[in-house]
Order: sequence, then structure tokens, then C-alpha cells
Amino acid sequence: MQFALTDEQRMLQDSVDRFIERDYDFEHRRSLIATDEGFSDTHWKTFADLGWLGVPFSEEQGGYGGGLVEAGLILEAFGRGLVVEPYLWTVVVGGGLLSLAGRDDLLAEVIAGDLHLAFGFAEPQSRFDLADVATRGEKQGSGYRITGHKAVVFNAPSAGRIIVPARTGGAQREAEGISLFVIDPSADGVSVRGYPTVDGLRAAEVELDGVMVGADALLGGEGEGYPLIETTADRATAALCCEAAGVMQTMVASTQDYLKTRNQFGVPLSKFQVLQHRMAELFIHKEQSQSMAYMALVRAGQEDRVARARAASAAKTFVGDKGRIVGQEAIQMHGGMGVTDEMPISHYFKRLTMIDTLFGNADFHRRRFANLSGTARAA
Amino acid sequence: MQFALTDEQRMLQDSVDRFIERDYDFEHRRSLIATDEGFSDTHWKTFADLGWLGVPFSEEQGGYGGGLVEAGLILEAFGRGLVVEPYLWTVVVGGGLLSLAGRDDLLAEVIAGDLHLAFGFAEPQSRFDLADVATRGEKQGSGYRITGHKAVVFNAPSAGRIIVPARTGGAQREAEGISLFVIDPSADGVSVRGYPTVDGLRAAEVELDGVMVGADALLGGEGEGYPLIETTADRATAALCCEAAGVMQTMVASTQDYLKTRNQFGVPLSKFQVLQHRMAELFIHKEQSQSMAYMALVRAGQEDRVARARAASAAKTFVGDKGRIVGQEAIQMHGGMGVTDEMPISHYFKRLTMIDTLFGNADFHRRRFANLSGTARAA
Amino acid sequence: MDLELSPQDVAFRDEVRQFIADHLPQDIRDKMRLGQHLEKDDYVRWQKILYKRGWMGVGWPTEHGGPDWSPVQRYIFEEETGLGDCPRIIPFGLRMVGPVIIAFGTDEQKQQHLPKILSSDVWWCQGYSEPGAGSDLASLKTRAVRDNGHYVVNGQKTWTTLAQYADWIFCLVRTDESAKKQEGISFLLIDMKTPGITVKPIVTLDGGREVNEVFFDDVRVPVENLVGPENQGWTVAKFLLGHERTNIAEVGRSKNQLARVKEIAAAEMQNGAPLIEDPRFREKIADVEIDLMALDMTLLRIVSAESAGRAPGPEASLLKIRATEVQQAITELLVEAIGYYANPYVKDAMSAGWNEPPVGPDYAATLAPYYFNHRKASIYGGSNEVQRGIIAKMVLGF
Amino acid sequence: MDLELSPQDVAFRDEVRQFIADHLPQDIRDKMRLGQHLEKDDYVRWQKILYKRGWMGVGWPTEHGGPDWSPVQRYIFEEETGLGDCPRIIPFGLRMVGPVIIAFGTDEQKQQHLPKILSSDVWWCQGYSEPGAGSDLASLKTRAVRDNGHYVVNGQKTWTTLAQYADWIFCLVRTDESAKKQEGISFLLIDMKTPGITVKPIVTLDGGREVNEVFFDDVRVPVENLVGPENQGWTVAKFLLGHERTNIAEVGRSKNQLARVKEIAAAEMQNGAPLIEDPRFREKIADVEIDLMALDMTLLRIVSAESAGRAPGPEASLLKIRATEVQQAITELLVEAIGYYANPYVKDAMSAGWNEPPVGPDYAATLAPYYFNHRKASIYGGSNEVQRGIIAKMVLGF
Repeated sequence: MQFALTDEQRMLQDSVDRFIERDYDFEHRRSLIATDEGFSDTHWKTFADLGWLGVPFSEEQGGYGGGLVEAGLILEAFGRGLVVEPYLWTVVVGGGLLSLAGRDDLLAEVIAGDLHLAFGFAEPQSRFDLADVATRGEKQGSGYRITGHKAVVFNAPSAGRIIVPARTGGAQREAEGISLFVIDPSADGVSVRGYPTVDGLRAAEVELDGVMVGADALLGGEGEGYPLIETTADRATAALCCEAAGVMQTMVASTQDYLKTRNQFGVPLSKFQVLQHRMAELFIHKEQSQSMAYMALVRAGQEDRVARARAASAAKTFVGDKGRIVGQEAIQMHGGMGVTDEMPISHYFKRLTMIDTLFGNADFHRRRFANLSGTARAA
Repeated sequence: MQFALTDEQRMLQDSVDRFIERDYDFEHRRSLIATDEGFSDTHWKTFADLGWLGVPFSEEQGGYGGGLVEAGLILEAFGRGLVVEPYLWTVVVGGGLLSLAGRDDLLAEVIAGDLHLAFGFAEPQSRFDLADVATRGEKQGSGYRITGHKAVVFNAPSAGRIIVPARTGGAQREAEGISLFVIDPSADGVSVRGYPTVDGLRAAEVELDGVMVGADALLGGEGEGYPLIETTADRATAALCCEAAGVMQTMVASTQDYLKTRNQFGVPLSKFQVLQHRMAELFIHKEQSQSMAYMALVRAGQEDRVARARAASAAKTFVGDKGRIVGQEAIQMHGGMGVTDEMPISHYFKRLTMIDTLFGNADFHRRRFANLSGTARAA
Repeated sequence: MDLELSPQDVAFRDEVRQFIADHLPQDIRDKMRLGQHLEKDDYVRWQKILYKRGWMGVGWPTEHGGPDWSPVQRYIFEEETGLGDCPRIIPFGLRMVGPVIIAFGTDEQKQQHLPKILSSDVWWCQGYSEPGAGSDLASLKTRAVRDNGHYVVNGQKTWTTLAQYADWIFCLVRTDESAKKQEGISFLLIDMKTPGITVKPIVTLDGGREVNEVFFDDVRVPVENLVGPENQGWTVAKFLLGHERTNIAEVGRSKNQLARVKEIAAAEMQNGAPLIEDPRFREKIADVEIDLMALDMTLLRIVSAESAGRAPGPEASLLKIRATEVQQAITELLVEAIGYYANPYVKDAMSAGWNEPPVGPDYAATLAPYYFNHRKASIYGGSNEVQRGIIAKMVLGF
Repeated sequence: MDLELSPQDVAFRDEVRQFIADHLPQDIRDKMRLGQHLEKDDYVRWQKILYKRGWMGVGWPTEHGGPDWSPVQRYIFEEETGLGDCPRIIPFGLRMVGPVIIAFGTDEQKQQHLPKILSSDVWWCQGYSEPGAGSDLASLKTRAVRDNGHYVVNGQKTWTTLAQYADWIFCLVRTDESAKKQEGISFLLIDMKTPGITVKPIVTLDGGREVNEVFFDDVRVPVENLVGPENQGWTVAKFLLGHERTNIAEVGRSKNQLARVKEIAAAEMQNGAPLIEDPRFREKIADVEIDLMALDMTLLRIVSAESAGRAPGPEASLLKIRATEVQQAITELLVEAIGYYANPYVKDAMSAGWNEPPVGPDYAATLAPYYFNHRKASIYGGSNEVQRGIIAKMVLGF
């Protein structure tokens, strides 16, 4: 048991931190999110060159033989720098699905930085239930005809492929009968209505109106998509918790600095006991959020579904609950400055808030965790 | 609309406060709870002489024509003084049931101070569900034969009559088919196993083993006991919230005094900003608890079941949640002194804690309130 | 103790309710219900409608146009306008500088300003906060130097709400730099058209432009615009802080927003059923509803005390803290209810007149910005930390 | 990063687990499971069993009898003894005065005291707190005046845990009244049989008698019992505060108690079904379980850092705060689970050997007292307020 970073992992994170420090100051981020695409292709190419896009994949698949832990560590550092490039969606989620399904051809394009991906796992009525799929995939000859509405599909405006679950069997909200398809957004019947998100990212409503795909568009077996979806969601959740931990780290550090430098009633705010104690709580929250994120990362790579799911849900619940406190308190302690667009802290706050909505919020995962927990002594 | 005490109500509370100040200091209370009976008959006679035992009952019933509000105000003052005399059980609960059922004969004894009452509404399996009655009442001739186990029956050791719900029809946990019986604890088949409670009161396990009662033991119609039980529980809940508000008032005042007089690091504790802000929160909690208790009192006297039940459940939820905070914080701010038996604060804390368990705790009433609330605009 | 309205009060409530139903313009009502951005004209139109009915000068003496309502009537009016989707009354004229002028102003000031405040012909804003001062209001640095019948004002104010619409600003300025902190401050009325004033918007985290910086560069203000004696501005400011504050509870408005939570939760689905049928979500709503009841009942106790002639005390701090907490909790529930559709940021959908179909349900667009925007509630207007300090000192005697 | 135990550590865990199964006396296990009162003999018996196995001196150098475990092994031992219903190791000898004597003591002191601490032949207690001092430990007033090869000690200590069982006490005393607060304090070892010492129990709110006042009336202590230099006692005390504190996390014990919550909630009924099937109660348990995981994982990160040779820092404050919060949350769940049967106070049922049938379920009697008693957890041992102050100063640099 060694619940600390290896030297290689530390070096990886250091290199990401250095990239942010050198090439990703806050004004730069601001200019990126104001562009049409919302992030930088140049940076993306750099990520490819540095090997970050292939980090979690095996060497056989053209990757660099790391794992989810390494991807999570990159996202933690991205969280610290509030990086908007869609690493989560293209590499962890999309790449993760391709990797599980053995689609090394597309994965190679991802690793090379030539392909962006999106995953349309949510629908207007689904809320956080991954099995609530109304989109239909009807067999047509050797292929399928897909019809449905995918809601808030992150990174879809830039994606060269969109992966969508569609129901080829089973009743709505059943795990059985869901198939995964790789869709080309330029295909007939696909409409992608893009928009920015409140935290400066890009997403889209994706309408599929009788989209025809061949049998090769299927990821995994027909009707056997759900386990891939759930596994990927748990892994993405773990990685997302790392990003949240990184966001919290910067928020706590910024607030700490702000309180030390800002004077009120003739003394620095950091001398007010109320703020000291509240900051001590935030410090604990961000430390423990990191612990939970790392736990989820480690467990997400394991075979045991229950251990993986419990860890992901525990971490997401914790990060959701404490993240709300950290975010709101950091803003409150910044006073009026905290609610301005000008200060980075407000952008970190928005990102942290929106992370809670992804892959199920704290209440969703609390219930999932409770239902996965027995009455046995294992805690 | 006049949400403040009338002059008469204020005078009534003043007289109770004066009684406590003059005759009920903390050492006196300590000596009372160490006696076998656990409270003072002399005080009880005084209460009768002062008319407090008849306050909530109409003049036709031999009372003094006040209402639940007046009883609640007495209990609020009792809460401030941590009075152990069983006013809640004999007057509000027992007397309330007798009054609803028109048993003026027994009510006269209560008002005169000659009769104590208990109400065995809980059973080992019932938790907070008032309709979960396993005790059976079988028709035998013109009377009934009652068998069952009543759990934690407050004031039973001193009670001249114990009122018990028993099932004369319907299935378990059905509201239909519950009848109320007045039992003489000296009757054959009644066993009363008394004990003190953690907050210095007295209760008992009451076993009914084929207890024979006549038709005159029935309160209200056969099988029609549930509405009486629920009404009485809501009224008692409102009155209990008043007691809780009174307890909180003393806890906040004591903690306030303690912080002002106790020095640490060369200054009074009241100068520590962290404690100032936490005390400000406690101040708000006790003020709002009083508001909620009064609201429940006013609504509990009304006809509308939903308005009464929502108010009682809202108040009990609020008082339970905030009472836990007030209690724990008051102890914490007293430091080591707070956890000693010697300091009154620890006894107030225990009482406040136990109030949450009576007639359903905060979670129980939160759910009841939520289920009574529509989606309409009335809030 | 009695929670029922008297027949007269019931009649009054019905009258207010009917008036709103009849006279609140439908376009304004629609914007309010969707949480969309209001224009200056929306506020002014509604305030003029109230003015015409004689209901604008709430809290003002009748001689200056106040409607002479009892505390209970004021409570009812606040509740009904909040429940009825009416825009907020912009407080800077009516509730702030108006009462100050009534209490401290000269006859000329009264004649010049009060009628136009009441008729909403002049829009006021408040120049209190300064950069670097935060909660320490008295550390303000904007200075006013006497020169030939004028004060020459230099400095900067910040967090000035809706200054972009304002015709006049009331300011605290330092008129004696040698005096101790709270002394040496004066209360000045300044015409926003005076040369040397620049207004610069501050974009807030939700993308909104409600607050501004206001710069004063050799702005010449006639000495006649001083309210109260020179260097006694702090007394004036304190009067304002203690003035009729029960309206900060915003109970009616929060009841309205909580009903909106329920409506949205009844429309949103989870596991094939409306979200509102989820016991946990219902209980979270119940918690906020109960906290709102506690606020309402405490407000009613204060209103009853006022009816009995007792002056309001530091209860305002209690109301401020809990009211803003309830408001913020409601905005959290709204974001939670909407799930993934909290994410899209479609700026145009936040104003009326956008003709494209909404992204997700039509009520979704404004919810996350509403949550973000409302973080200010516990910061502005005397932060909740300042309010706790006031309770500790003024009530607990710490 | 890796959360799996190595094969060696798995073997060690199994060995500890088996040892507890084989050697923890059943009567002690039963008391622990019911939360009943332990006698002095219960603690001593168990500690002697561990001593015999060579497992008592955790954290001690091997030359003094420490078992030479890695940080992970210590973690496993803590976890397994906590899960396995073992009594707490009384810390005053083993974890407090023992390490102090090892670090600062003379050879004579080491020879005299260390073996008997390890063998549990001598029971120690801690004389730090004084009435009126609270968290301000350094304001202590008990004084020791040199007189003819002795210190004459006068004063009073309080909150002295289990002093009624103690053979020796270690004390902070003031040896120089003219020096500044933290200076002029010395660290003394005192035989409790010395004339002039009186122990008076303090009854706690749960009715327990765990803590005491200890009075010193002209108590003569040989100067040889001074540890470290005279007037350097504060340095000694600080060493202790910084010493190996990961054991304060009590993770294994809390996991055990949380399992007890689940067992009781599975036995208690609500609406005809086990309480544990209530979604809300399950989620409340989940919340505490998740908080406990966060504590455990943070502890593991600290243990891993220790394994890599990094000295523990002010993380102890984090662990203290969250560990006690989790413990207290568990006691709340226990009281909540038991419903009305939290009320009966049957004192005799809290000790073993009572032969009457229980009031309610047999697990009920000790739950409310356990909750009440555990309010101390956030007060004693450096209150959680003090710990937050330490984090603010030492970690955040405030």
C-alpha cells in the first residue's frame, strides 16, 4: 500500500503545472473561451506532443501505458489552472469508451490529437440515470437507424465523432438493450446546436433524426452498451473529482492570499478569527477532497464493480458537498470582489458548481452509495 | 392579526417565571429528581391552586377558559426553569384527550390536582407512527379485554389513569379501528415497570395482559380513536416546542453569561470573534424557535387538520434541527464545564435532546410536512 | 395571539391582489416569471403605476405622500407584490435617500427631491462603498473640499447598483481629513449630469451589469446639496441603517420563488416520474419552506411589536441573515432541479424578445446565473458577517 | 498509487485479527459491544495480553520494547483493534509520558518507569488542565517550590481522566512565577501515593465518573522526578503535542461503531420494516460513512508520507477535528436509531453483571449516555477550536 504519487506521476503533474504557469495565465484562458471553438487547437497539439493524450492507454493501443491515475493527475492540474481544453471528454470519456470497445483505429486519432470526441449520455428526461435512454436504434439491413435527442452533449461542437447510447431492445430505463454507436456529426439527420456553458466550456443539443449507421458504428455488442457506459461514467467521475480537487486547491490558495493582503479595520482580513476558522475548514475540505479523488482513481481501475462504484459515488458525493461549501465560502470571503467577472475566483466557483451536475450530483451519488452499501462491517 | 402575547398571557407567564425564580432553583430541581416520584406533589398542588392545571380547559369543563396557547406559555416558562412536574403529560396530553372525549368527571380531578395521567401511544415496534398499534382490545360482553406492551410511557409511575390506544379493528398501522381506553394501573393484568429517564423524568414500560375494562373505559367511539390521538399529538407537539424554546432561551442566556465572565488568554471569551458569530447564530435559532412554537400553538387550536399538522410538523422539525445545534454549541462553548453534571447547562442539553425524540423527531416531521405540502403557491 | 387577518386586512389584501392582477403589465410579469433581465423602463413603468394608485410612498409620512398603512398592511403589501411577480421597488430613492431627506433635509431639498422620488421621475443610486473599504464603510476616502459655494469632490465609489440609470447619487464623502474615522464624513446629493462623473460597469460573475464604479474628478457640488450638518454624515448613514428594515425579509418574493422550485420540480423528470415525487428532494424543499416559515413568523412577531408601538431594534440583522440564506437556498434548489440544463449559457435567452427556441425548458436559461448572481445577497447591504457582529455587540452585549 | 496491502501486510493483518479473536477475553468483548462501563482490571488485563505478545510499545524504539512496525503496520494494528472490540490503550503511559521519558528522561527515570509502563504495572494519568485555564493551557497556576531536594507542589488539576486508578501522574507545574507565561513551567512526575494528594471525581453529564479533580496540598516531590531542565516544561509539552498523532483518527473504532449503527437500524422497526430500509436514514449513514472514508484516506496519505520518511506535520489537527466529528455523528445516529428507547436511564444496565431484563432492546441502555459523553471529544485534547487555530497559523500562515 502506497497512497502517494510515484516519482513518475509527480513528474507528470509538474510538467502540467509548468505548462499552465508558462502558457495558460488567466487572461489567456479568458481569450480562449471568447473564441468560437472555445479552446486552443495549438494547446491540444502540444498535449499530443507531450504524450498527455495517450497517457491512460496501453502501449498496444498506441498509448503510453499509464492508466486512469495518470489521466486524473493531469485533470487535477488542469483544475488548478482552470484549463478548458476538453481532455475529460475526448480522452477520458470518449477515449475510454473506444479503448474498452477495442476501437484502436479511432483511438490512434485521439492520441495523435486529430480527433475530438463527445458522449451523448444524457437526454431531456433522463436526469442522472444512465439507463434512461429513449433514443431508438432500429435495425435496418446490416446497420441501424437512430432517432432521438441527446441533451447537453459536452464538446459536441468540436467533436469529429459523437458516441451515443440508443435503445436496440429493452424497456426504457432498463440497463438491458442499450447499444453504443459512433456517429459522424456530418452525417445526414444529425443536427448539432452548439452553445457555451456557464463555466466557459462548449456543449450542444444533438438531434438524431433517422441517422443511418453501419454495423461498424456499434461499440461493443448490440444491447450490451450499459456496462461500458457505467464503467466509463465511474472512471470519468473519478477523474472529474480530481479536477474538482484541483479547482479547490486554487480557490483555497487564492482566498488565503486574498485574506492576507486585504486590510479591513486596519488589519489584514487573515487576522479575523472567524475567517481563520472558516479557512481552516476549507483547508480540510480540499485536502480530503484530494484524498477521496485519489481513492476513486485507484478503485476505478479495478475489476470489482461494487468497489469501483462505491468509491466513485463516495468521492462524487464528498466533492459535491464540500465543493459547494468551498466555492460559496471562497466567494463570500472575497466579499464584493468575489462576485466580479474580473476575478479568477468567480470562474473557479462556476466550474466547481457545474462539476456537481456532471455524471450525477451529490444527492444522486449519496443514494447510489447507500444502496451499494451493505450492513456488513466493511466501511 | 396580532402575533404577540396579550396582557393576560404575559401576566400568566410572569407568574410562572416568578414561581421558578422563588421556588425552583437548580439545587431544588436536583433534589426533586432524586426522589422516588421524581417531582413535587406540593408544587403540583400549587399549580392547581394557581389555576394552571385548568388553564387550557373551558369553563363548562371546569377550567379557566384559556386554550392551548396558555398551556404552551406555561410550558415555555417551565422550559426556562427546567421544571420536571408532568404538566405536558397530565394536563396537555391526558387532559387534552379527556377534554376532546368529554370526560369531564376525570378532567375535574386533573384540574383539582388529584389525578395524574399518562398516555401509552408508543409500542416497541411503532417508532413514531401513531397508527402502528399492536395492542389488541377484544370485545368481551359489554367491555373489552386489552393485551399489549406500551413502551416508554411518560409519567406512568405516578399516573392514576393510563390512556392507551388498542386495536379493536383494522390491520396494523391502519388509522381505522384504533380505540382509546382509560386504564386503571391498579387493575388486574397491568404491570408498570418504572424508571427514570436520561433527562430526569419518569417513565415506564406498561404491560397489559388481558386487562378487563368496561364500556365506560372507552374514550370516544369504538375504532374512532385515531383522530383524537393525532389531534392530541399535534397539540402536544406544539406545547413541547414551547418547552424547547424555553430551554433554548436559558441555554443561550447561560452561555452568553458564561462567555462574558470566563477569561482566556487574558480576555473574556465573549471577545473571541468566532464565539461571537456562533452565539449570534444561537440567538437567531432561539428567537425563531419561539416564533415557530407560537405558530404551532395558534394553528393547533384550529379546526383545519392540514394547517394544524403542517404547523406542528414544521415547528417540531425546526426545533429539532436547531435545538440540536443550540444544545451542542452551548455545551461546546462551555468547554469542559459543559460536560459536567454539576452545571445546569448539561441538564438543559439533555432535556433538549430528548424533546427531539418525543412525538416524532425532526426527520419524521420533515417528511410529514413534505407530504402535507402541495406544489401550490401557499408556502 | 392570532394569525388571522382582520376583515379589514383581508379586504386590503384582496384589493392589493386585484390591483396587481389588473395593472401589472403582462410583459413585465412574463419577464419576472422567467427570471429575465428587466430594463429601466420596466421598473419605472411599474413604480409609476403604484404612484398613480397612491401606493409608492410606503413608510413615508402622509404629508409627503405616504399611504398611511399599519405595519400589518405594509406586511401584506410586501407579501402580495412579492407573490404577484411585481418588480422590486428600487430602494435608493424611496427607502433610502427619501427618508433621509425627510428626516434631515432642508425645506428646499424636500421640495426639490421628494415629489420626483415618489413619482419615479428621478432615479437615484447610492454612493457608499469604495474600493478597498469592504465592510469597513467608515474608512472611505472620497473627499469633498469647500470652494466658493461648492464642494469639489474627488474619489471613487464602487458596487453602485444601477448607476447607469441614475439621475442623482447620494454619497458619503470625507469633508474633514484630520478628524477621526467616523467623524469628518458628510452626506451629499449629487446630480449625475455634473461634469467629472464617470460610470463604469462592473461585470458580475453571472455576466450581469447591475453594479458600477463611479469616478469623481473635480466634481463641483453646490453646498446646498449637503444633507444634515457638515461632518455629521455618519449620523445620517446610521439613521438609514436603523430605518424600517422589515422589507429586507422579502418573504413574499421567496414564497413565490419556492413555488417556482415546486413547479419546475413537478415538470422535471427522474426515473420516469416528476422530480418532486423524489422524497429527498421534497424534504430539501420542506427544509427551505420551514426556514422561510420561521423567517415569516419572526417577521410577524416584529410587525406585531411595531403595531404595538415598539420601535424595531436590531432584529433587522436577524432578518437580513436568514432572508438572504433562504434566497440563496432557493437558488440552489433551482439549479439542482434543472439537472444538466443548468449548464447552457445562452445570454440572449435571459432577455425578453429572443425568438429562437429555448435550449432545454424555457425556465432553464436563467437559473444558474440567478444562483451565481445571488451569492451577492450575503455580501452586499452589510455582509452577513457584519450582521452577526452587530447581533453579538448590540443584542448579546459582547 | 495503490490501496492494496502487500502480501506481508495482509499476513500481518491476519495475524493481528487472529490474535484478537483468540486472546481478547469474551467478557471484555461483550462489554465493548454493549458499550458498557469497563473496570480498571479490564484495561489492564488486555494491555498485559498485548504486552506478553510484544505489541504494547507501539511507537517506542525497539531498545525500549517497541515492536518496530512500519507506519502501515501501525495503521493496521489500530484498525484491527478498533474493529475487533478491543479496549482503548490508555494513552497516558504508553503514548504520552513514555515517549517524553524516552526523549527527555534520565537513565534512572527510564529504568524506573519505562518497563512498568510497558507492562501496565503502573497506571499513569495526566496533570495538565487546571480550573480556569481551559484552552489556555499555559496560564496554569499549580506551583512547585524547591525545598531541600524536593519540589513542594500546591495547586489543582482538573479533567484528569481516570485519576482514580492512577499510580503516577505527570504534571505541568509553575517553577518560576516571575517568568513569562510559557516560560517558568516544568514537567514533573509525581507518585499518587505521596501525602497531600486528593482525588475528587467529577460526575459528567452522562452520569459517568471518568474525570477528576486532583488537589495538591504541600506535596513533596523529589527533584529527581523533574523531566528535562527546570522551566523547560513547555518544550516537553509541545513535543508531546507534536508526537505521533495518527492514532487519534480512531478509524477502526469508528468503522466498528458505524457497523453497530447499521446493526441496530436493521433491528429497529419503522412502518413494519427495518429502519435501515428507510432511504433517508440510509443516506444519513452514508454521509457519515463517506466522511469516515475521507478521514481514512487522508490518514492513509499521511501514513504513506510517513512511510516515505516525511515527518508528520500539523495534519494531526485535521485528523483530530474530523475524527471527533465522525465519532459524534455516529453517536447521534445511534440515538436516532433507537427512537423512544433513548429515554430510559437504567444506570445498572450500563455495567456488566446486571441480571434483570433490559428496558427495550439490550443495546439501548448505553446509547444516549454514549452520545452525551462524546460531546467531550470536541472539547478535550485541544478543543476543535484550538485545532482550527493551529491550522490557520501553522498551515495557512495567518
